[in-house]
Amino acid sequence: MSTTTLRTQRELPRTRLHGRRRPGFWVEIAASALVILLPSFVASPYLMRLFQDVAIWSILALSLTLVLGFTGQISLGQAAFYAVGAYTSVILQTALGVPALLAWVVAIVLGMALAYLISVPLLRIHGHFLALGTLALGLIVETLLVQLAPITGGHDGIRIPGVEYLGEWMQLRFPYIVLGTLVAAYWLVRNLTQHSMGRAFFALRDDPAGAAALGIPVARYKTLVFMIGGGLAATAGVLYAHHTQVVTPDSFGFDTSIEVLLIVIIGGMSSRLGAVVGAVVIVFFPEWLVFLEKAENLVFGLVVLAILLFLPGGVVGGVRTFFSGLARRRETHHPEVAS
Amino acid sequence: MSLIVENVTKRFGGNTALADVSFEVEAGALTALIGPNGAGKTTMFNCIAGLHRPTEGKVSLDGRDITGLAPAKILDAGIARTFQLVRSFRELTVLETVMVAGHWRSGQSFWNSILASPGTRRSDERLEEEARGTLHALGLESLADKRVHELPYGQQRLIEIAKALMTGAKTLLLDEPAAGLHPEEALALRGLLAALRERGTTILLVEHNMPFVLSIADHVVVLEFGHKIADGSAAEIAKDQRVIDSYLGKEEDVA
Amino acid sequence: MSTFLQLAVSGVALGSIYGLIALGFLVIYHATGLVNFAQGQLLMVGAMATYLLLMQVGLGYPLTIAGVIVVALLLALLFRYGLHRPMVSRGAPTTNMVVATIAFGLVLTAAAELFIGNTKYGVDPVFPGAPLVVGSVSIQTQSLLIVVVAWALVGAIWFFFTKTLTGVSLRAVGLNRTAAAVSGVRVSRLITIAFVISVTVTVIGGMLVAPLIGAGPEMGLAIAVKGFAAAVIGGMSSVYRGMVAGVAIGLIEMLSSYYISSAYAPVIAYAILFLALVLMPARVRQSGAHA
Amino acid sequence: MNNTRMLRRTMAVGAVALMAGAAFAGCAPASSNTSPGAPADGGEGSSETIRIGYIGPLTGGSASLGVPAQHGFELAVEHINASGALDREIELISVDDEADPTKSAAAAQRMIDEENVIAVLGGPNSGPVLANNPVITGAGIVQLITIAQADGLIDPASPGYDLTFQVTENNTYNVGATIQFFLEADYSTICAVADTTEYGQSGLTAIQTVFAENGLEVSATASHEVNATDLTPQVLTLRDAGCDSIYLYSYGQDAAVFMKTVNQIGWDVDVIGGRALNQAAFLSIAGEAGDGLIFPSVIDLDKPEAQEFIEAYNAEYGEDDDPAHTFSALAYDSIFLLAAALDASGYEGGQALADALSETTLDNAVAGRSGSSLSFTEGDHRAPSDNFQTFWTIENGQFAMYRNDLPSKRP
Repeated sequence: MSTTTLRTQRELPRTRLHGRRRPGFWVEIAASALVILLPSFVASPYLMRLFQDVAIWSILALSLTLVLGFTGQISLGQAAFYAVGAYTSVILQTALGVPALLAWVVAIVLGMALAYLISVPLLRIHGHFLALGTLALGLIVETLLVQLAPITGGHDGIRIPGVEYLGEWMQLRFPYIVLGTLVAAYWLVRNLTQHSMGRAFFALRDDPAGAAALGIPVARYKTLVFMIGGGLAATAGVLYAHHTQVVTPDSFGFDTSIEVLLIVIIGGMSSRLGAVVGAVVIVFFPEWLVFLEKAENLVFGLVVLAILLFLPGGVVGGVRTFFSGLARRRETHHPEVAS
Repeated sequence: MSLIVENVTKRFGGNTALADVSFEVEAGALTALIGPNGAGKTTMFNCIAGLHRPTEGKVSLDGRDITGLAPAKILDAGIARTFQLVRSFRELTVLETVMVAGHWRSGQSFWNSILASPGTRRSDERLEEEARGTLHALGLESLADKRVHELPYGQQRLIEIAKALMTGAKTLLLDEPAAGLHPEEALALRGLLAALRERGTTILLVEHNMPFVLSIADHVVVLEFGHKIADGSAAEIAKDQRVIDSYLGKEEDVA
Repeated sequence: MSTFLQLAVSGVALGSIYGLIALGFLVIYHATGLVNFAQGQLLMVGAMATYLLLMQVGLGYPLTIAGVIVVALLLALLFRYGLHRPMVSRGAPTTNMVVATIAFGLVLTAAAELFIGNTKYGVDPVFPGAPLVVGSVSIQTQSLLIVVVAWALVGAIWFFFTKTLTGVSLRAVGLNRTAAAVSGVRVSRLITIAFVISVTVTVIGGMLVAPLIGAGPEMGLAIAVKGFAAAVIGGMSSVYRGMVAGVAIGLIEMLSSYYISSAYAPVIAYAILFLALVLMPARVRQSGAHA
Repeated sequence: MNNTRMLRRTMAVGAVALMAGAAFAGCAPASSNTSPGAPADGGEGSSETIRIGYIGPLTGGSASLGVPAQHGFELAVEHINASGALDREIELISVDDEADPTKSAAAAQRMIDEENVIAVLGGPNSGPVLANNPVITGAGIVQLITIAQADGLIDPASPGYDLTFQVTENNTYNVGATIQFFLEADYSTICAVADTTEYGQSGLTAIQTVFAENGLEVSATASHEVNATDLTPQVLTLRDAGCDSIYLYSYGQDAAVFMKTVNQIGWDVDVIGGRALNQAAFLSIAGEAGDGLIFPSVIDLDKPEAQEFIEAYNAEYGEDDDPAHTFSALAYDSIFLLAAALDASGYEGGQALADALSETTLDNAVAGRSGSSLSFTEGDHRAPSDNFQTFWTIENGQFAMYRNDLPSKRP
């Protein structure tokens, strides 16, 4: 630290980390292909169903990862957008006879539109208060799903038998659609957060004033991210409706918003992969902990607390720290490597 | 071609924080804004940086009125600022932190990021190259992969300056860059500022540390209780009796 | 008129419970900047502990009250030393702290379900007997007790924060932690005191409400949301204003479900919370943003 | 159809009920039969275990219904296995869905795929049942809905209709029986209050339909959230509407708060409740405020099967969340219905089992009034026969049977 003159740009070292395609890219491509093709080599319908559950939860969790993990907007009302996606798609198809694909697009656009409209007043509040505001939003939507029974079917919900509305061909291939959408959602979030945009998100999350001074349009990015988050949640809702073939209010309540939040915490709040890892844990956890019987919920809650305390980066963060720790140890063992 | 502050008054409720202050920051020169605590330095700084809108008066850069522009727009006008309290972007390395400062002019937009247009990757390569260049120029390249909050305070300050440089702005507003630095670090900072000035960067420095300012500034503006009490070259200010009184009085209070 | 008065009486009693939640919420918020999402579950623990000690063990009210307060103390210490302090010392960001309080609430619910049961249980009132009748308005003695205890607690806490050295220091901690530490205030101990006060007040709320609506593991959320709303509408400032706002919400809830629609009354309550948050002054919002 | 084989089958089904009954009581007047036409290809002589799945809430807020149901199933399985009436052992596999539709649907797939169950029993909440039904019936497996009352669960338009059966009386049946009290008393202003859960809302719909059919008008209704903190506005709304009778269709805890408020304001009004008043929470919270309330039940204390069941149940599980035994009794009978049909189908699942169920009648069911039966027919997958409903009341804070002589009609 004794610079008294500025060095010229010509002396630049030419090593680069960013921008160049890292080997990770090809791993991601391969993993994506594997996920899409999963239905071809998983024979067990049960396992396939769980994988679809994981995929739908993952998409929902990716929406929260983007909103919470990358831009620091705590949403306890993500189930509201999930509900808008599911119900819009189902109502358009069953009551108005809109073709499936068009209904899906409209549902997703509506989810985004709602998120956009909500984000305008919500931009005024941050942190804890944002959590309370989105909590209120989620509760309002949950109540309306029951009270607007002539439209939503109330607690009886609306049935949407797959073969009838998707056709047999598409119904049979629905698992591919679900997993394909997960891959698409992953790449969307990845692309959005991979390069400068992702760093800008972290900047505005950790220091909004500092980010604004660096020319980052904080409010605009927050709104756009919230909107994309709403769209992703609505996408998950669309898939859920066809996966379950019925929509009822119990699937879109406060518990669902909390469940997504737990997925994101378990996997790792600012990790794209974390959303998927968290969803795997949430879906398969009851399987693994079946021996606990009724103590399962308690143990699960304690595990989440332990993660918050000891692995604030979630499972993915923990694994990364472990490996970078290993790498560091290796460096100290071979000092000649570290120049 | 310079940053001009004309008759700026700022009132908060009934309190007048700045009363009719005017001065000019000459292009390519290092101007310092000094004064004891509560003199209105920070308010003045915020009025220029867009955090406060002056109650009266005008701020202009190269003839363009920039009064009350939002912080993000001030940068468009060509002014970058640093913060006194460094708040780290926890997830980012030093290199990435500096790259963030180039985001606004990188051409990467929300929608073309989602579509992963090839330009995004190229633009990122450019950003990295420039950020490495900036770190290198400040002699900080060895810190590239560290996290800002892991660094000692002095280095964090330098990274604030690296960020400001990386924005590409020609005018820098520095908020007390020397506060809390060891003498050795302050010396390095002085060298850096001198080098920047030589490169033609316009600098407005808000500083509390009188000797530091006098050792480096081309031009000094002194505020007290919201009024400008002196304005001149470093040498003139050093001899100004009002400035000396004001400073000595204040130092006693603090001690 | 008699209908209105009857609704008003219920609204004040109900609102006093919301006010107690707001009170518990604000005490921790002021000391640490933490918004505790486990308020509802703490209230639930108060109700369930009352059920367990009073109805199952058969201790009678004096011993039950003592027992419930011991539970509150243990819970407060667990919350503070088992969760809050470790997280603060690890530099956990706001989002993680919020989630931690939610997870703490989930653990409390799961524990109550596992160790006590998952239905709702009746709890005897403190003073059994017929409701008091004044003119055309009747009120249960328990509701009256709620109002009296809630306002007494607000008074006591107001006194504590403004008239006692500890309370004044505690406020100082909330205003500026560094300055408080520099001036020799033992910050950590004071924050613990804030946790104890907050948890105790909330748990007492649960004990008071149990005879009216029973005790069950899932009773907390609806009450807590309105308590949060009370704190926000009260400007996140004084405990006294939070209490007044709580009563206002109780009244609005009662009157809107009678005069507007009982089906949409919950939506109205949540919409009020939403609007209160969005419209609250920037000063309040900022103070909570990075606390 | 081979007559001899058919006869043997009839006897076998009868024997299931008889021997099982004997195993825990010894004196059950058992007669059960299948009508002619039951498929008669069988796998007799095999000693394989028959696996039956139960998907219901064993934790969470609905567990107070889901767990008693599980107890009822377990007790029935124990009795049938001990009796040796079936050639095979029955095994019950319970999975907790926490009343969550997503978990419920996944559990259904697991039942089919991993547990190889021959039939699945559904829990008390219609949301999860609606979600798991397409999975179960889509795989060609029979579903027996034991406790969930919504009318819409048995829907001829639904793709899984052929394989779906509802053991409990549905809302319309339940309300149709209860309406007699309103008809008899000749009230001038009938009102209703319900919570916003599926129970309350579907009940409210049934009330409005059935009352209109009977020429009665529901003058005012009020609703509230479940686990409400104060029901004063609801009570006052109905009082000020001049109601002289109220149909109270809320879950136990809220119904209790409602009654306490009615008592508090000193309002003298006739209240008749929905089935949720059978819940322990109602008794526990309402205390004396519940005295005199009338509500429908499925337990007839004059019926020996019911007495024996209650005795056996209390001996096994003691005081649980089902002191009125409504929910556990329906669960218990569900297993017997299944066992009889399994015997008839020769332990064949799928459509064969559904066909057998469509012709199964359980005359000696625990649930239902003396003389009634649980029976499915080809066109009707809802079990309770006419005159199934009984009515209970609360005396001195305890459940007591009120009347078991009122007629009730299958809708």
